[in-house]
Amino acid sequence: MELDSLYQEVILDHYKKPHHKGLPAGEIQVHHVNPNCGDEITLSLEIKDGVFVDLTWDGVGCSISQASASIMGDLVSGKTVAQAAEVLREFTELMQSKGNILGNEEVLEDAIALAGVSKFPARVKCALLGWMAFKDAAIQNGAEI
Amino acid sequence: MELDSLYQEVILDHYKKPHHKGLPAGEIQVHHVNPNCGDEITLSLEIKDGVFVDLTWDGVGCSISQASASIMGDLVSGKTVAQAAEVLREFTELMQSKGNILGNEEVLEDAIALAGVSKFPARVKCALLGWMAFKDAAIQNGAEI
Amino acid sequence: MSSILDVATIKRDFPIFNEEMRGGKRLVFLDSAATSQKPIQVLDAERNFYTTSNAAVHRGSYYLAERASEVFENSRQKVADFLGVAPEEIVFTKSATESLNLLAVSFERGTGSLAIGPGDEIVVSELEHHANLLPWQQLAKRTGATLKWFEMEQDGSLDLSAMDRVITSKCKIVAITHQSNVLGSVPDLAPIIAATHAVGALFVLDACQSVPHQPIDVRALGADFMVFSGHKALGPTGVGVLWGRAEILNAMEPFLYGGSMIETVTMTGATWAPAPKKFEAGVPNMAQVVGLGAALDYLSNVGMANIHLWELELTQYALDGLKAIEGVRVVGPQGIIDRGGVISFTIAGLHPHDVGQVMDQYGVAVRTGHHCAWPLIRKLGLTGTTRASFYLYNDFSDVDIFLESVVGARDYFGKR
Amino acid sequence: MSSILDVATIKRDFPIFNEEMRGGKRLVFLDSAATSQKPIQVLDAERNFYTTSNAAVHRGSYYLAERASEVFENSRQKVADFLGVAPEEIVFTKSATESLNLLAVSFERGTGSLAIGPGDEIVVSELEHHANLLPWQQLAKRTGATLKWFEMEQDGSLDLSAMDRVITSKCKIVAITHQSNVLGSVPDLAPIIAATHAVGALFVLDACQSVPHQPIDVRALGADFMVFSGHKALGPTGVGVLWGRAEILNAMEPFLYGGSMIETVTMTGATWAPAPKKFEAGVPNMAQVVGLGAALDYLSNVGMANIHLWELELTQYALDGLKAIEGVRVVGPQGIIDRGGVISFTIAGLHPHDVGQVMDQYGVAVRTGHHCAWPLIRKLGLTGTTRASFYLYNDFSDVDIFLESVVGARDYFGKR
Ligand SMILES: Cc1ncc(COP(=O)(O)O)c(C=O)c1O
Ligand SMILES: Cc1ncc(COP(=O)(O)O)c(C=O)c1O
Repeated sequence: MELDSLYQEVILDHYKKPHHKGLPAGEIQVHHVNPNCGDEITLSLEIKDGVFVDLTWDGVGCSISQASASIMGDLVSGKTVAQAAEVLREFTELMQSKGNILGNEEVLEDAIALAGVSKFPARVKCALLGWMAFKDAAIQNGAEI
Repeated sequence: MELDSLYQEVILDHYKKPHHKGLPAGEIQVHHVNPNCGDEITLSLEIKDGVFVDLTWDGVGCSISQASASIMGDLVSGKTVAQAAEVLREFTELMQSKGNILGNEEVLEDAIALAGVSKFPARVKCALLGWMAFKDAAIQNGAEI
Repeated sequence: MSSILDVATIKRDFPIFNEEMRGGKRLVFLDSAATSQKPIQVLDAERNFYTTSNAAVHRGSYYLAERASEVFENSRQKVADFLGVAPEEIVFTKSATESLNLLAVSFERGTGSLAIGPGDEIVVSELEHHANLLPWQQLAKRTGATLKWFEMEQDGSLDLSAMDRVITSKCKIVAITHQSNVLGSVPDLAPIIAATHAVGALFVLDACQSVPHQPIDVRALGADFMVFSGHKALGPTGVGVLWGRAEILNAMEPFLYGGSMIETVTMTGATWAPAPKKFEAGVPNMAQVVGLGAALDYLSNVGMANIHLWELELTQYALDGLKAIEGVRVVGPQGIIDRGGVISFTIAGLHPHDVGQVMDQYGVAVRTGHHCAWPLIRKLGLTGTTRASFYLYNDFSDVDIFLESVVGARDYFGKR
Repeated sequence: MSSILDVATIKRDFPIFNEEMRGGKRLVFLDSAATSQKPIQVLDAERNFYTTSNAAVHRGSYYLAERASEVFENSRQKVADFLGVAPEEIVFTKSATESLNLLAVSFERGTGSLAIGPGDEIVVSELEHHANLLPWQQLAKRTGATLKWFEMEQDGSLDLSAMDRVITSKCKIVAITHQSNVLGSVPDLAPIIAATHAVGALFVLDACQSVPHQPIDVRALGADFMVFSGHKALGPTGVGVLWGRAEILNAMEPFLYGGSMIETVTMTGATWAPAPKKFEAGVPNMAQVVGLGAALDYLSNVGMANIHLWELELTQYALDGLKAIEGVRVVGPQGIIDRGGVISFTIAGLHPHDVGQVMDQYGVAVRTGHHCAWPLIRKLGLTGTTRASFYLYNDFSDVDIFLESVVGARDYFGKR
């Protein structure tokens, strides 16, 4: 079933047990919404010694948006700004690929499970919600990303 | 030629030598415009002993609007309010007939030459311009028309 | 049992039902509350306008322009007849959204009793679509007026106990929906309209969800203004309607300024044509207006009373089916009393987006999210619902597939 | 001589040319400045949207909604490519008239440099169509700003000698047409745009008469905003475009409030989506937007440079012919320098309405009157003109019949 390419096992796992989820603690918090469906995310992080730390988020949303935020947290935590920028770039590219690329597993790790989302244009925004919040928070923390 | 039913001899005669045309003199003057083409008419009249007198008008417009105003002046001058109302009603009906009636010559006299206008919907407003100004002026003079 | 509508025949008029959905499924279209599908008669009417009559209306005096003006004004007459009002009272806009914004801005520019200013009150309800909330909310902000509202009960009705506090002598406008686009609930408008008129205010009816689905007698309802969108009533996109009482329309300020809405123009000032032209600046959406006329003809031929009854039958059947599915909760009114053919529901533990995605795999088109009525959704304590809405081209087999897909959605995530 | 365009082939794409006019005449359509005819490709694109992809864009996540959103956004890309700008800078409206009113109202609601208030100055010209005069004139009246304007010379150019008095440091907005819809004259905009930017004001280009007829590079022109109507560019009725520089659009206040233009909504307040969505409230004119995309494809295939050259050839031929007719006076520019394919003329002693009526009998569709540019007509000391305007589907035989009909009009009244 085509649907299984969207809802991969990894995604449902992250959805059920999201990582880094909890009340954000840091000083700078960003709040993003997907106005189409009302999904929301609040995210907080810090940069210490050029590395992203203490990333936490909270929010409501569909399995795709929740899982994607969870995976994003795993992928950028502990990474340098340059490394995270690379992940972000690759992920965004994957989402815009309309199913034409598979994603670079070395960089994207679990996030390649989200490749199927790119075939469902209305869901791409769901997958990107957490990532856009991350990008915004990174910028507010002074990162050039 | 279909056109000749629109531009009857009588109409062109009135167009070239309009009756009652000149600077309006009365106290109450009405000014009407056809916003589509910019044609204008200023009209003045009085009611004495229940009869329309001193009708004069001035304005710019196409042959149809000028001729129709001229004919209207002939038809309502010296008429009682009730008589003029009858003429107005018959003429309006003729204009809205889409070419389906010929007009009552006893009441409309020269104005039946305008019957052809009703087949050209965009020109009906031209033919009615003077008549609507007359109606308005009559009302402003207290006539129930 | 012979059914109220001959849906098989109706469906054949809608070419989109020949399209294949994901996985080769047939289309089960249950999103007519968002926009309706179009019968071939409407498509042909639009095309026919372009291929036989296309010219700028009300401006040229040549043959094509005459034809164009004639079919255009015929359409205005059809809309007027459909609503039981006079053609001069029908203003064509691009959408219900524009119609409502037109009203709000006209009141901002208005004078006397048609003005909104500091101290005035505007009343809406928690049921409203954003299109009937934001224009008034923002008008209040700009003018210093106060926005008040009727609260919603959990069953989708309005709490009228606060009537006297909501509608006061300061009230100038009350704008409320005829039917919730989220829950299908039909608020009890009669007492609200009476209270509106008792304080000398004007009542604006958002009839987007009613005009396409049931017989309407606007005058009998007692509204002063009414709006709806053509695209939800089998008509083309890009055309909406504003109905207003003639004497009010004539006293109102224009919204859009431009060609065809003027009487005279100089560099320093202008005067306006009488309504409805005053509100129709520019070359209008001619083909869409003509298409809307054809759509209303189509609806009238089928019969609005029949359509209404049919939708309620489908709704009853769907409600019964949904309630029998474990984990499903119908939101809003539970029966078919005071409701139309719109059903919102949730599935325990599942996000509407995920529900809709699985249903899509069955060819079922439903809407998920806040349905442009975010305050209503928040009031229900939800972040969204899944919504199914019916129209004359739906039948029981559509509902069966719908129910099957709801079970499918629940199980798809439940099992994993 | 091989001609620039293969008009015979082009004409076959426009079904309306098969229609019979009064007296069985073929259609000689010379009113494209008012609205253009539509090729079958545009009609098919619209129909195809309805029969394969119709659903509310940006809202549903089901298959049809995905398709609808995709073709809709593709069309935005096409418009952007056509103008050489970014898709986020393209706002779809219902018409150029709406686009211009959108701007005026947004400035009324704006803050900082995007606000209009007492003491500010707004500049237009005497060439303007009512759609680019009245929104600004009325904005000035509402806000206490001052409306100023460039005067027109008898040849349809603008008097730039008063530049320093017209555009001062108080100036906030300058809104001028790219080409007169009455005379076809093309004002010298470069110095005006330079002066506009020198005082920190914004330049609005009314490109209704240029975008459909010639290659345009909006960025090279240096405008800040540009508007045009789809229906004059082979597109459907009911769709217009506003282009604006991204950073300005994003800082501006919305015009219409409703669904799809929001970020968050509560009963007491709301925040807005980024442009262009901020300006596209409600279910949009989807089929019309898709049709406009097909229209621009059609124009691009023929080639805008070719269309422009062809129209100038026809114009030269028509001007020569008109000048040879006794009693006829061409109004405005006398040659093809700084003009487009629009010609206004008068016949001594005849009212334009009567002229147009006789020409109609030859199957010739021309516009008569003030052409929604009343101040311009008054400035010329006229009450109206007869106007012929050309497009890619016209050829020399059309001009021949046109000239014959002009003589016919003169003689019809002259002889009697
Ligand atoms: C120069 C110009 N500006 C604005 C408009 C208004 O366009 P629309 O009526 O399509 O809104 C027109 C056409 O009527 C025009 O020629
Ligand atoms: C109740 C209600 N009001 C207003 C609207 C706005 O209609 P449109 O988007 O066609 O302008 C809708 C539909 O979206 C609606 O359901």
